[in-house]
This record gives sequence, C-alpha cells and structure tokens, in this order.
Amino acid sequence: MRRSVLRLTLAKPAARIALVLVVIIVALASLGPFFSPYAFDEIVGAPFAPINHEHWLGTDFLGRDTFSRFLYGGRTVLVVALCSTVAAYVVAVPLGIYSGLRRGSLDIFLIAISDVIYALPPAIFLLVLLASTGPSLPTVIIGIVILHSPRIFRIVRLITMDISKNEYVEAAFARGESWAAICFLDILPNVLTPVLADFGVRLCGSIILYASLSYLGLGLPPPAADWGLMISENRIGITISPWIAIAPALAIAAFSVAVNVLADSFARSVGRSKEI
Amino acid sequence: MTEAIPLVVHSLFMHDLNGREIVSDVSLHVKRGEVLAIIGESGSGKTSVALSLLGFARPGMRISSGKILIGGTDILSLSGRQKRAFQGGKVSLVPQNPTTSFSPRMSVGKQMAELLAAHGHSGTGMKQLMRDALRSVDLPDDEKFLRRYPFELSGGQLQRIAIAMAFITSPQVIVMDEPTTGLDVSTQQTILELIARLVKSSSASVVYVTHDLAVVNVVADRVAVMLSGRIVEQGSRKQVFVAPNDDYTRMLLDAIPRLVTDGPAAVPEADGAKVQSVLEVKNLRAAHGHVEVVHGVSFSVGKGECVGLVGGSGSGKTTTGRCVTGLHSNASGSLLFQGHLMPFAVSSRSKTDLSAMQIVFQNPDRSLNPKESVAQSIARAVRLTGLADRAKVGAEVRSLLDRVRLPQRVADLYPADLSGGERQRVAVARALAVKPKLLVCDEITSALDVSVQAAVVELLLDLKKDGLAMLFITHNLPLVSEIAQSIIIMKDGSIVEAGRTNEVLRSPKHSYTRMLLEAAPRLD
Amino acid sequence: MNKPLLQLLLTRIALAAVTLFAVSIVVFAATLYLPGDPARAALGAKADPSAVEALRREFGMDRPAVVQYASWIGGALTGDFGRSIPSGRPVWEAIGPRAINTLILTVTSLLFLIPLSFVLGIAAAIYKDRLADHLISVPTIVTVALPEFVIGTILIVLFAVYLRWLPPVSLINDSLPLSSQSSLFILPVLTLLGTTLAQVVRMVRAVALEVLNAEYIYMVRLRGISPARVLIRHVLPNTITPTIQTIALNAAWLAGGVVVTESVFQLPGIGSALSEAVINRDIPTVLAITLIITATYVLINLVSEALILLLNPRLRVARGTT
Amino acid sequence: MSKDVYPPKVGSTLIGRRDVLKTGLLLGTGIMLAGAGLRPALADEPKRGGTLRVGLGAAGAKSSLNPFISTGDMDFAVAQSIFDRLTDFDKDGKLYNKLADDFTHNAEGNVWKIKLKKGVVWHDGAPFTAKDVVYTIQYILNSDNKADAYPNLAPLLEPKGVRALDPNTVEVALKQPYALLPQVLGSKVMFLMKDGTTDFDKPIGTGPFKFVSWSRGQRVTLARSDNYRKPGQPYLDGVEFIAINDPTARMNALVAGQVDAVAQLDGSLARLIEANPALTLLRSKSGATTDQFMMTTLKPFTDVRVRQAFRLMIDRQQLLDNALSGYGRIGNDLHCITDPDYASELPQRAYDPDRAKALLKQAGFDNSQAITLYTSDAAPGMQASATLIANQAKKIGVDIELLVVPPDSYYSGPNFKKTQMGSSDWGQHTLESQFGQGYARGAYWNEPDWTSDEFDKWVSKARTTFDGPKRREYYVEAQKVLWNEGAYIIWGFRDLLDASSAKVKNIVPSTQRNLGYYQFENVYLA
Repeated sequence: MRRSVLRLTLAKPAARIALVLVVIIVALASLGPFFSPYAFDEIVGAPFAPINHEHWLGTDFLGRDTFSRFLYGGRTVLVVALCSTVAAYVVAVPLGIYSGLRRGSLDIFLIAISDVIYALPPAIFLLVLLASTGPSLPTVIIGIVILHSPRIFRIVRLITMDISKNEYVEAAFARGESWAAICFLDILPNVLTPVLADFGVRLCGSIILYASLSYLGLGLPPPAADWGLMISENRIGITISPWIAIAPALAIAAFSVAVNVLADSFARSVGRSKEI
Repeated sequence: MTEAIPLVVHSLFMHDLNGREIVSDVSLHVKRGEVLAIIGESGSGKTSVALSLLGFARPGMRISSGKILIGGTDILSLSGRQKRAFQGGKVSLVPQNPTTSFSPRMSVGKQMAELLAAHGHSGTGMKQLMRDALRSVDLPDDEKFLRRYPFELSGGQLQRIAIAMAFITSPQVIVMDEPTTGLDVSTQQTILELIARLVKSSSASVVYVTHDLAVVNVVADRVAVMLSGRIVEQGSRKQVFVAPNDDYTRMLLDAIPRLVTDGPAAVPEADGAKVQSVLEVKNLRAAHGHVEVVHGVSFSVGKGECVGLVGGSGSGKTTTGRCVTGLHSNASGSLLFQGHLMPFAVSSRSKTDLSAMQIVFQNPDRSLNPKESVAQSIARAVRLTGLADRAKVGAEVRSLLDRVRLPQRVADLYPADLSGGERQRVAVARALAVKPKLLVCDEITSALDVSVQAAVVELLLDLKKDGLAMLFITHNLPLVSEIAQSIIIMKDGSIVEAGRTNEVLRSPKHSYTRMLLEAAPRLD
Repeated sequence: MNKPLLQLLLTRIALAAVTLFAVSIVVFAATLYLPGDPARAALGAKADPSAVEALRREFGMDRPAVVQYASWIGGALTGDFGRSIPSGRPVWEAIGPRAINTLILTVTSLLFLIPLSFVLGIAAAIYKDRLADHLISVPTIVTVALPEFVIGTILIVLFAVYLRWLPPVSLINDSLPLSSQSSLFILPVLTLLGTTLAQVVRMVRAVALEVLNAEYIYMVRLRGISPARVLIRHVLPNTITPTIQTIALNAAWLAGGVVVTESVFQLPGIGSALSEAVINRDIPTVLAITLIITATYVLINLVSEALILLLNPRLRVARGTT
Repeated sequence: MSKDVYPPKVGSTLIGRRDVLKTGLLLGTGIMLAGAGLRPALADEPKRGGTLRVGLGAAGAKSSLNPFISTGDMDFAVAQSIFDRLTDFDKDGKLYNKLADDFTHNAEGNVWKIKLKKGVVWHDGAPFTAKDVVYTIQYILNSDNKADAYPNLAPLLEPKGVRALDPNTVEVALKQPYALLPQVLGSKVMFLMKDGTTDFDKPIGTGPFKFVSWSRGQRVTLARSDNYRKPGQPYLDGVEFIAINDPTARMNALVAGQVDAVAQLDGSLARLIEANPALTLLRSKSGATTDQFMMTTLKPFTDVRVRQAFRLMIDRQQLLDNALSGYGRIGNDLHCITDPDYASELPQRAYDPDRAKALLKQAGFDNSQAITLYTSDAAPGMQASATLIANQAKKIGVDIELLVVPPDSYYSGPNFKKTQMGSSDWGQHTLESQFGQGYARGAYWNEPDWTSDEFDKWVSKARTTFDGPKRREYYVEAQKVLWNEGAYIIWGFRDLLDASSAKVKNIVPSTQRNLGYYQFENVYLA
C-alpha cells in the first residue's frame, strides 16, 4: 500500500522532475560549500563584476564570488524552513490527535488559542514578534512554528474526529485496546497521510516567510550567505547584474515549486490509492 | 421493424481509459410499454449500460463501439445540441440515490422548470404540466412545495420528484438505475408500487437496472442478466426465474435469502431446560443528545442462540446494539452480561468483559484500518488475549483465517486489496481472535452483493454451531429467518413484537411486522 | 431573517469580538517588550533624561501596564488611537490617508482575484489534464512559490526598467485625485495577485472538479440542460460556497502581504507605515496599525462565515429543520 | 541618512579669545571674495519653466516643516529651498555672505554688528528686516523650542543680547569675545524665519522657492518665489521633493523617469549612471567619512596597542574599492581631509597584518573572544565596510561579530556606544567643528569616548594661535596624537554621489551636502 502510494506519486514525469530538483537543491545546499571555489565571505574582486570564467555568477555588491555564496546560501533557508515546518507538525499532530479523540476542556482551550493565532496576519505577527524580541534564527523558527501549528492542529483534529468515527477504531475500543495503541496504530498512520499532503505547501510557506524576513533584514545577519539575504542585499544591482538576485530567487522558487508538485502529486495519489 | 421498437441497442462495447473492457457486445431491445430489467452484481457493467442509453459514459469510461437507437436515431451519432434534445426529452433517467441527484442550491420547482424549459415548454402550460406530474406521484402540487430545496425533502419525496421528472416530458425511453436501493425498506415498497403503476399507464419503454431479483419480480416483463460486462441470459421474466439457462443466473437465484417460516425451527432447540442467558438487557433507554431514541427495550440472548433484531432505519436497532457493546454510553437501564451487571461505557468495562463481547459492523470499508495488513490487524487482537510469543500469535492468526475460510495468502494483503466480502470475514476473524462469547453483527451483510452475502451468512451459521451467541441486527427479514432462532421487531425505538422466529413469521401479531413481511420480496 | 440563523451570526460576531480582544492584549503585551525606549527614540539619543521622563509622563508610559492597556483600548474603541510619539500628532491623522491607499490596493486586488480565480479555476477543472489546465496550473504553481519581493522585483525589472510601460515606484501624490494615478497601483496589485491567485485558483479547481463529478451535475446534464446553464446555475453556485473561506484566508494574506509589497514599491500605505513605526519605536502607531489589520482580518473572516451561512439554503430556509 | 542632520551633531563651545579677531576679519574678506566668485559660468542660456522632481530619503512620521528641527534629507532639502541663512558655505566649503551684507565688531570682539542685504523680501511680500533676525535668534535661544542650533548659540549669547539697531542692522552682544560668529551663523541648522512665526504649517521664507503643499514624510511641493532677490531666478517653476527611502527604488524611479534627480547614490551604481547618456552622475569629493570607532571605555580597546593593531589590519584599498566602489579617497585615521590644516604630511598608514598580529600578542589580546561591531546601512558603505572589516580581521584570527539594525534606528538605538565597536559617519566639517563635536572631552558625539590630555593641549593651543602656519603646526601635532592613539578607524573619505536626468542642468556638486547642497536657484531643465 505504502509502496503503491510512492509509485503513484512518481507516476507523472512532472513529479519525477520535481523529485530530481528537490534532490539537486538539497544536495546543493548541503554539499555545495565543499565544492565552492571561494569562501563565502572572501573578497575576490570589484563589486558587481560581470560573469566570467573565474566567477561563474560574477561578484556581489561587496565583490564576493556570487557562485560561492550561492552554494553556501541554501543551508539556512532549507534548515529554517524544514526545522520550523517539522517542528510545527511535531507540536500540532499530537495535540490535534488528543483534542480530536478526547475533546474536553483542553480541546476548547486549544481551539481558543488557535483562534487567536489565526486572527494574526502571518507577516504582521512575525514583524512584531521579531521587532520585540530581536531578530534571531530560533525566534524566526519559533514564530513560524506558532503560525503553522494552529493550522495543522485544526486539520489533524478534524481528521482525527473523522477517523475516530470509523468502525475499526470503535472496534478497537470495544475490544479493549489501550489509548496508546489506538493513537499510534489506528489514528496516527491514518492522520499522517492526509496531513502530510499539506507538508509541501507549508514548507513552501516557511521558505517564503523566511525569505521575506531576510528581505526585511530580520533574518541571518551579514556577512552570512543566505539566498533571501542575497536577493535583498544585491537588489540595488538588479539592473547591473540581474543574475545575482535571479540565481537564489530561482533556487528558492524551484525548490518550493518542486516540493509543491511532489506534495500535490502525493496528495492526489493518496486520494487515488484509497479508491483502489 | 426498427421504427416500431423505441429502444434498440446493437453490439455495445465500452472500455475504461486503461483499455479494459467494461461492457462487451451488449445488444438488447425494448418494445413500447415494455419493462426490461437488467440484473447484475456490482461491477457487472449494468449501470454503464444504463447510462449509455442516454449517450453518456461516466468519467474514466468511454463508449467504444455499437449503436443505441432511440426511436430509430442513434444517440451516439448525435452531437451537442441534438443530443441534449434527446437527453431528458426522448430518453430520461431515474437515478439511484435521490438525495445526491438534485442540485443542492436550487429549489425543486426550479429544477423541474429548468428541465421543461430546456425541452421547449413555457408559461402556464409548463406550470400545469408540473402540477399534474407532482399529483401523479402523490405529492402536493402547490407553490410552497415547489419552492422547497432538496435538503428539505425526504429521500422518498425526492425520488417521487425524480420519477415525475422522468415521465414529465413523455419520453420514449425511461432508464431507471436502481431507483429503490438508496431508500428505506418501507419506502422502497411504495416507490416500487408507484413505478409499477406509472409504467403500466405509460407507453414508454423502460429499462430497469437492479441487483435485487425480488424487485424485478414486481416490475419486469423481460429480464437480462449481466456478468462481467456481458449479457449472459435474456428472456421473459418467467423463463429466467423458473427455468434459468445460465449457471450464474441459477446461482443468483439460489443466493437470495428466502423467507423461511419454518427454517430456524429446524435448529435443535435446547428442549426443556431453560437456555442459560449470555446477555440480558433490561429496560434499556438510549438517547442522542437529549433526544431519546430507544425507549425501554428488554430482551435476552441465550448461550449459542442467535437473536435477530429487525427494524427499519430509525428504529433504534443499531443504537441498541451499540449500547450493548459499550459504544453508546448515553443510556440507562441494565445490562447483565454472563450473569453480572455491566456498565455502559467501554472505558469502565473490564478487559474480560470487553473481549467476551465483539461487534462486526455494516461497512467493511470502514471496519479495517487501511494502514494495517490483514495479519497485523488480527494479530493485534490476538495479543490482547495475553499471547505474546511471535510464532504462537502467527499460528493463531492462521487458524483464525482458516476459521473464516480465507486463504492464508491474504495475511499480507491490505484492506484495499480485498473485496468487500473478504474484508467482512477479516473483521469477523478479528472479532473471534479475542474469543468472544457474544458477537453483535450490525447489518454485516447489507453492503455486500447477494452472492457474497450468502457466503457470509453460511460462515455465521457455522460459528453459531460452535456455540457462539449472536445478536444479529438487520433490516432484512428473509435473512433473519434463515439464521435466528428468536426475533425482535423494533419500530421507533420500541419493541413491537418478539418471539420465536417461526412463530413470529408465521403469525405476526403487530401490523408493522405484517407490513415488513409483505414488503419482503419473494420470487414466486 | 429567521431565528437560528440570527443566533448563529450573533455567536460568530461575539466570537470575533472575543478573538479581537484577545489579540489586542497579545499585541499590546508584545509592544511593551519592544526594545528601546520609545521616548528616548523620539527625542534622540542625546536627549535630556528629564525631557525623556516628561515625554514618558506625557504619553502615560509611566503608568502600570493594565492602566495603559485600558486607556488605550478605550480610546481605540472610540476611534482614538492616541498620538504618535515622534510627531506628537494623532496617529489616525498619519495613517488615515495611508489606510486609504492600502484599502485601494487590497480591494482592487480582491476585485481581480475573485472573478479571475473562478474563471481560471473552473476552466482548469473543465479541461482537467489538458493543455488549458496546464497553462493555468503551471504558472500559478510557480507564482505561489515566489515571495512577494521576488515577484515585485521581477515585475519592476521587466515592466518598469526594461519595457518602461509602468512606473517602478508607487509615488502617490495626495494632492492629486487617486483616479489619475491608477498606473501606480498596477504593479503592486499584480504582485499581490501573483502570490494569492494561485492558491485560490487551485482551491477553486479542486472544488469545481468535485462539483463537476457530483452526481447531481450529471443528472442536470442528462436532463438536456445546456452546458452554459449547467456551469452558471449549477457548477458556479456550488463552487462558490466552499471557496469563500479560502478567498477570505487569502484576502487576509493580502492584508499581511501589503507590508512587503508596499516596501518593494515604496507605496505609502499602512503596511509600510507599520515597518516605519516598528523602526521608530512609535508604539501607538504600531498598535493602531496592528489592530486595524487584525480587525480587518477578523472582519473578513466574519463576513466570509456570514456569507457561507447566508448562501446556504439549509440555514437560510431553516423551516424547523436543524 | 546622515546623522549630520538627525540627531544633530552640535555642541562645540567655540569660545574665542580676544586675538581671534584677526581671523574673523580675514574670514570676513574671504566671505566677500567667495560671494563674488560664486556665479558659475553657464554653457547654455538657462531655460525657464518646469518642475524639478527630486527623490530622496525622508524620516516618515518624524518629518516636519520646522527648519529648526531637521530630520531626514527631505526636510533639510525643503528648508534649503524655502529659507536662507545669514552666511553660507559654497561648493568648496568657503564661507560667504547670504542675507548678511557685512559683519563688523568692536575692538574687544564681543559686540558684533551685522548689516543686512537690502531688497530681500519674504514670500508673502513683507520686507526682510533686522527684526526677523532678532526674532529668529531669540527663538533658537529659547530651549523650549528645541531648535537644533540651540547648543551652538546658547553658550555664546543671551536672548537679550541680540537687538535690531535699525531695519538693516542687528547688534549681537556676546558673552565673551568670539571670532567665528559668521561661521556659526552659516551652520546647517541656522535658517532665518519671519518675525512672529509660531508654527510651520505653511512656512514662509526668503528662499528661491515657496511652500505649496505637503504630505508628511512623503511629498513636499514648492513653487518659484516670484519675489526672489535674484531677478529672473529661480528658473524652475517649482520643485517637488518625493520621499523614496529605498536606494534601489530611488534608482528605479530615476531610470523610469518618475523623478529628475536622486540624492545619495550607491557607489556600485555610479558606473551604471556614467554609462547611461540619459543620466548624469553628480560627484563631489567631500570630506565626509564612513568610519568605525572603538570604545575606549570597553575592553580590549582600553589598550592603545589593540587600537593600533585594528588600524593596521584594515585593508583600506579594498574597503575603498569594495565598500565605496572606488568613489572616494583613502583615509589615514584622521577626519577633515578638506580642511587646509589637515595633516597631510603624516605617513599613510599601510596594511600590515603581521605587525597587527604582533601588537595584539603584546597586548595579550584574547582571540577566542568575539568583538561586537554595531552597524547598519545608515550611511553609504557603512554596513559594507563593517562586513569587510570583519572579514579582514578574520585573516589574523580576530573574530568580529556584526550587530546589524535597521538604518532609521541606528543612532537612536539602545546599543549605540554600548558595544566594543561601532560604525559612524561624518559629513563635511572643518577641523574646528569636528574637534568640537567629535573629539571634545565629554561630548556625546565623541563616539569612542576617547580622551587625551596631550591632544587637548595642542587643540587649545591652536585655538589661541592666530598665526596661520603656527596654528597649523599645533593642529598637526594634535592630529599626530590622533594618528597614534585615536580610536576612530578612518579608512576613507566618501564622495557625495547623486544622479540626475541629463536634462537637469546646473546642479553644482558641493562638498557640503548632496545634490549641490540642495540649492536649486540656478538649476534649469533643458
């Protein structure tokens, strides 16, 4: 069953291309620094030098090798996006299952909290949060977790309520199975598939949020190489050396499109495999 | 010759998008005023054939070759506007499930008017037609009724409107796709009568698609039996029912549960000595929220006894079953299980009580965890008995599979890979794994095809022989008559009649029981 | 209006009010922790401590937090958001005209977003897996993956710097009628559309697919109703309701997206006013704008819920049915 | 945004002595000469008409039309167009008379008479008189008005010390003799307003342009003043100042023709402007700096060897090339390169990482402790130079961490002067005003809190010396102390860079400030 979902997910060429892209970009971000011709903060020439055989993407506003910075710059985005998204699931899925299965006062409390967080526009929330605590990566991650969690929580809760109406869950209760067994064997595996279908969209959202924060100067401090920061700090030269901003923008876009396509394909195949 | 016959299907082939043949070489014809019933089990292609008569194939399917002549015109050769003039005009459809067949955000009156407008009617003539049509299906014909939205009407009312709409344009051909399946037992009967009446007074050729042979008996002039996309037998109703030529037809006929008024009597009764009761329910009351749905029900199930709990939808039979198994705790009264008092909530029952009573549900799709293989599913239940050794658990799983007559190879399969009947057996095996004393079967056969139903019933009879007590909840009277020694008839949350099965069926005392008996289709 | 519907609406409104109240507390508490003394920031680092103290007193920043909150929320409820610390003028005076610009920006975006997403989403659903679907789905899936500032920057380079069709910077002149400056809104609106359209189109497409495959649509079609009528009278109404929530969420996203978009185009709206206020430690302005945006957000959700309730004949009719 | 304007760098108490008088007289002559030679030669006949649209930074909600409280570039540019001063600095930094006609003083040098130009008219038609000057000076001297110039004037005189002798003569009685009064009256925040002015909602000045309308922090519209004292001028029908804080957006707006000129261009874009025939690069070799400072009150910079080491580990050429794109001059850890008394004879400090390392070792510098450098994009090349310096420090094993904050809250932020290192920027100054503001004991803008008895000794000696060459000698001695022990790392002087559309003629780059000191009376559109 699981294998068939995977096969279905990758049935379309678009999904396979997306997988290749994801692999390439993850490899680029994690292994890139080992292959980079220069250090990310090394001054190698004049600012905004054009593309040449030595500097494959020219130099940036300070005269650093753009290609090297590009190779270094993917880590933070991917790590922040991945950490925050995964952490949001880690926080929200157990709470959602608990809330959906047991209801009660904790459920009402959690719903109320999620209502309040829902009411805060994401960008505004992060702006005020980072302005009041000072920009730091852990805060960014916590902020994104806070934004994602209630949304995941709601979905998990609804799906759990839906699943718990299934007869196999009732049968398990009637048989005297423990709460833990029911949560881990009956609810969790069945919640995970539909919930993970959104993973791509959320990861994409995290990437965009982090990149936007970077752009507003609330991300990693310079001289760090970071795709979002690279776009904003070189924006001034966009008409001279458009590729400096375009390379990281493309990487961000390609990664998040690819993740989106994969997640989409995954979601569709989950839908289809249910009908079989 | 063809001019005289309103509907002729000539060598129809249909394929799905993967090129699999769904309908193979189907040819049939229906004369003016004649009713042809197409019978088949799920996946036989009968509905595909029915829809193709309107020049339509469901998504994922296509009509690959053949001719469908409606009044001499091949509907498949028509395109766009011309075809639409036929659809709803010269050939109309009565759908299977009335509640999902009406546009939810438009009043029924508007939907009727829309149909008539599309076929050239307008003004007061149209209004008159609508009123007549509603009266002909015994519905109110006032404006207020026409302004109602589909969700405000019952399934039966909606199906009446659907039927009215099928007849309203005086089509040459009317296709009815399982028009009573989605309805309650008691409603089924009246709708069936209505259809029979309308068909008789109309000159249209009717194609009636169903899986229910008993229904066919009421309406059909001729019968076509379909299996795997082919018509295996076609003939007059009498010929097919009395002297079927095909093995499959015979099998279908045999599989139908018959109302055997002397059946259960054949099961040896524990004579003289009073049967030791496994479960005693006393004055059970249950409510959904603040609405009481079960009003003081008392009955008992003896050791090795099968009690049939029969009723229509809303009778409270399912809630009663759920109360017994601890899944519905909003209840009062007392439950005596194996001689001791048992609380209503699952969470306050003892492990031994929980495993001593098991429930199997109606819908096999939802009763197995899709993420667990058959072996995993059953093994989980086996482990609850305290068995931990891997090899021993495995052996127990294998023996359980044997017991429900499933081949060992299904052990590693997932629910998605199994048929409905197989899933239901896995559910039974899982229930048996904890060695219960009482099995509550909640409509366990009603989602299954007739032929599969028969096999499951046979399995249950086997289990009963082994001494397992059963509470068999169903709406299907003939089925109960085959399996239960005693019977309880419920209506609106109360027991209206109870007793030995053969006695109740032979001489029903309550009018509702009589009605149910009459509604039960028979083949003679 | 009938009773159950009215009750439901009132419950929703009450819930929204409670939420907004909770949010106001959270935001107010957050600003108390903003680093940097707003009074000192307003007077300059070299300011005389007694002047700082005086300003703190003048703005009531020396009072306990609860008292500050009470007086602030009391004022906000009557439309008085206090005075901006650096300028000493009423907050509303500064952000009022800017709020209008933001309103124009977001409302225009919505006016394009809604019909466009329905046309594109339903078209993609009808032509599922065919060329038209791909032509709609591929660009939308790409734009949804791009942050506002990337889309904005690309649009500027393309339409303003190279093609020179549109102004790259939205320099709105308050003394001229806004109608004469519509070209200044085109690129910002396109940017906001780029980030939101995709999600709504995808949602509409998914819902429309479900509707198109619903039994009642087949039934309507098999009654010989023309495709156009099927689309407009049956598919569309049944697609709208489930997508209202998505549109509302995206409208709310627009409210947040304006911060980045306005900064990319230097459009004087409340989004850019917020960034400025945060930098200037202009707490009253930060509070006012956050509250306004959040209130809009909550209001949009409320309206969408009300619309869903009103559009649902089940609740609109409610003749004794639950 | 330069902190030259907000918050203002002021405060030197330039108490002169009796013998300062000679200098004053000399300056007075200089004023005349400079005034005479001001009018530039015009290549073409100026055309009348058109509105100049200028894109520049603004201070948002803090923006005001009050010329005495300046905030961002835009407010200053607006004040420059509407108002005049008594004296002013020309493009090369020489003082000349603007609305003053002549300065005279008594023998002691503590009572000055200022003759005013005749025929100067306010925008509302009223004549400009001595009463206006008296009102303005008294307004500034009232601390309630929070005028930026208050600290400049308050030490010099009491409000009652200024009075009008006749409509064209103002008498200023100082607390002590002081020679540099004309120079002080030419400082940037010393605008003149009309007698009786209480608010600035519709400011009235004597400048070339009069106020039309504004929206706070966004846009100010000005029109030609028809009664401007120079006949036929200004050529422009009006000027429109448009706030565009983002440098990229400013550039885009210029390229797309939304504005005709922009102030504060990033060096990296200068090449682009030069290559584009439709645009003109405006470049002024000014004495402005973007620099770094080391807090002498915080470890490890309490040790002079560490300060010296940090100055040696800086690759100045790279900083100039990469942080300023080559638009500037290399610095020698001294301010005020444009001042005649600048110590140009001191050897240029070279890049010497080895010696830096050795010095650090001597000082027992702990390489494992990171140094925090507080910085921002608050001035051209500021954050870039900080980034580069951190990078260069790494080469000798010194770890510098950047603490970056948004530009607008840099100088007013809570961390300013609280970290081991900070970034700073200085506009064009004379040595005298630079020493007064940035090097005086206890002065707030003495950013590194650096003090030296020896330095103070030479400076006070210089101030009492009126023999030019001798005075220069003392200044050089003072600068030697700075060169050896100072706490600023002055790696370069940045050119003031602006750009305009090629059709904008006659913006004459000034060392004072961007876009020709924002003086547009000679500017016309071709």
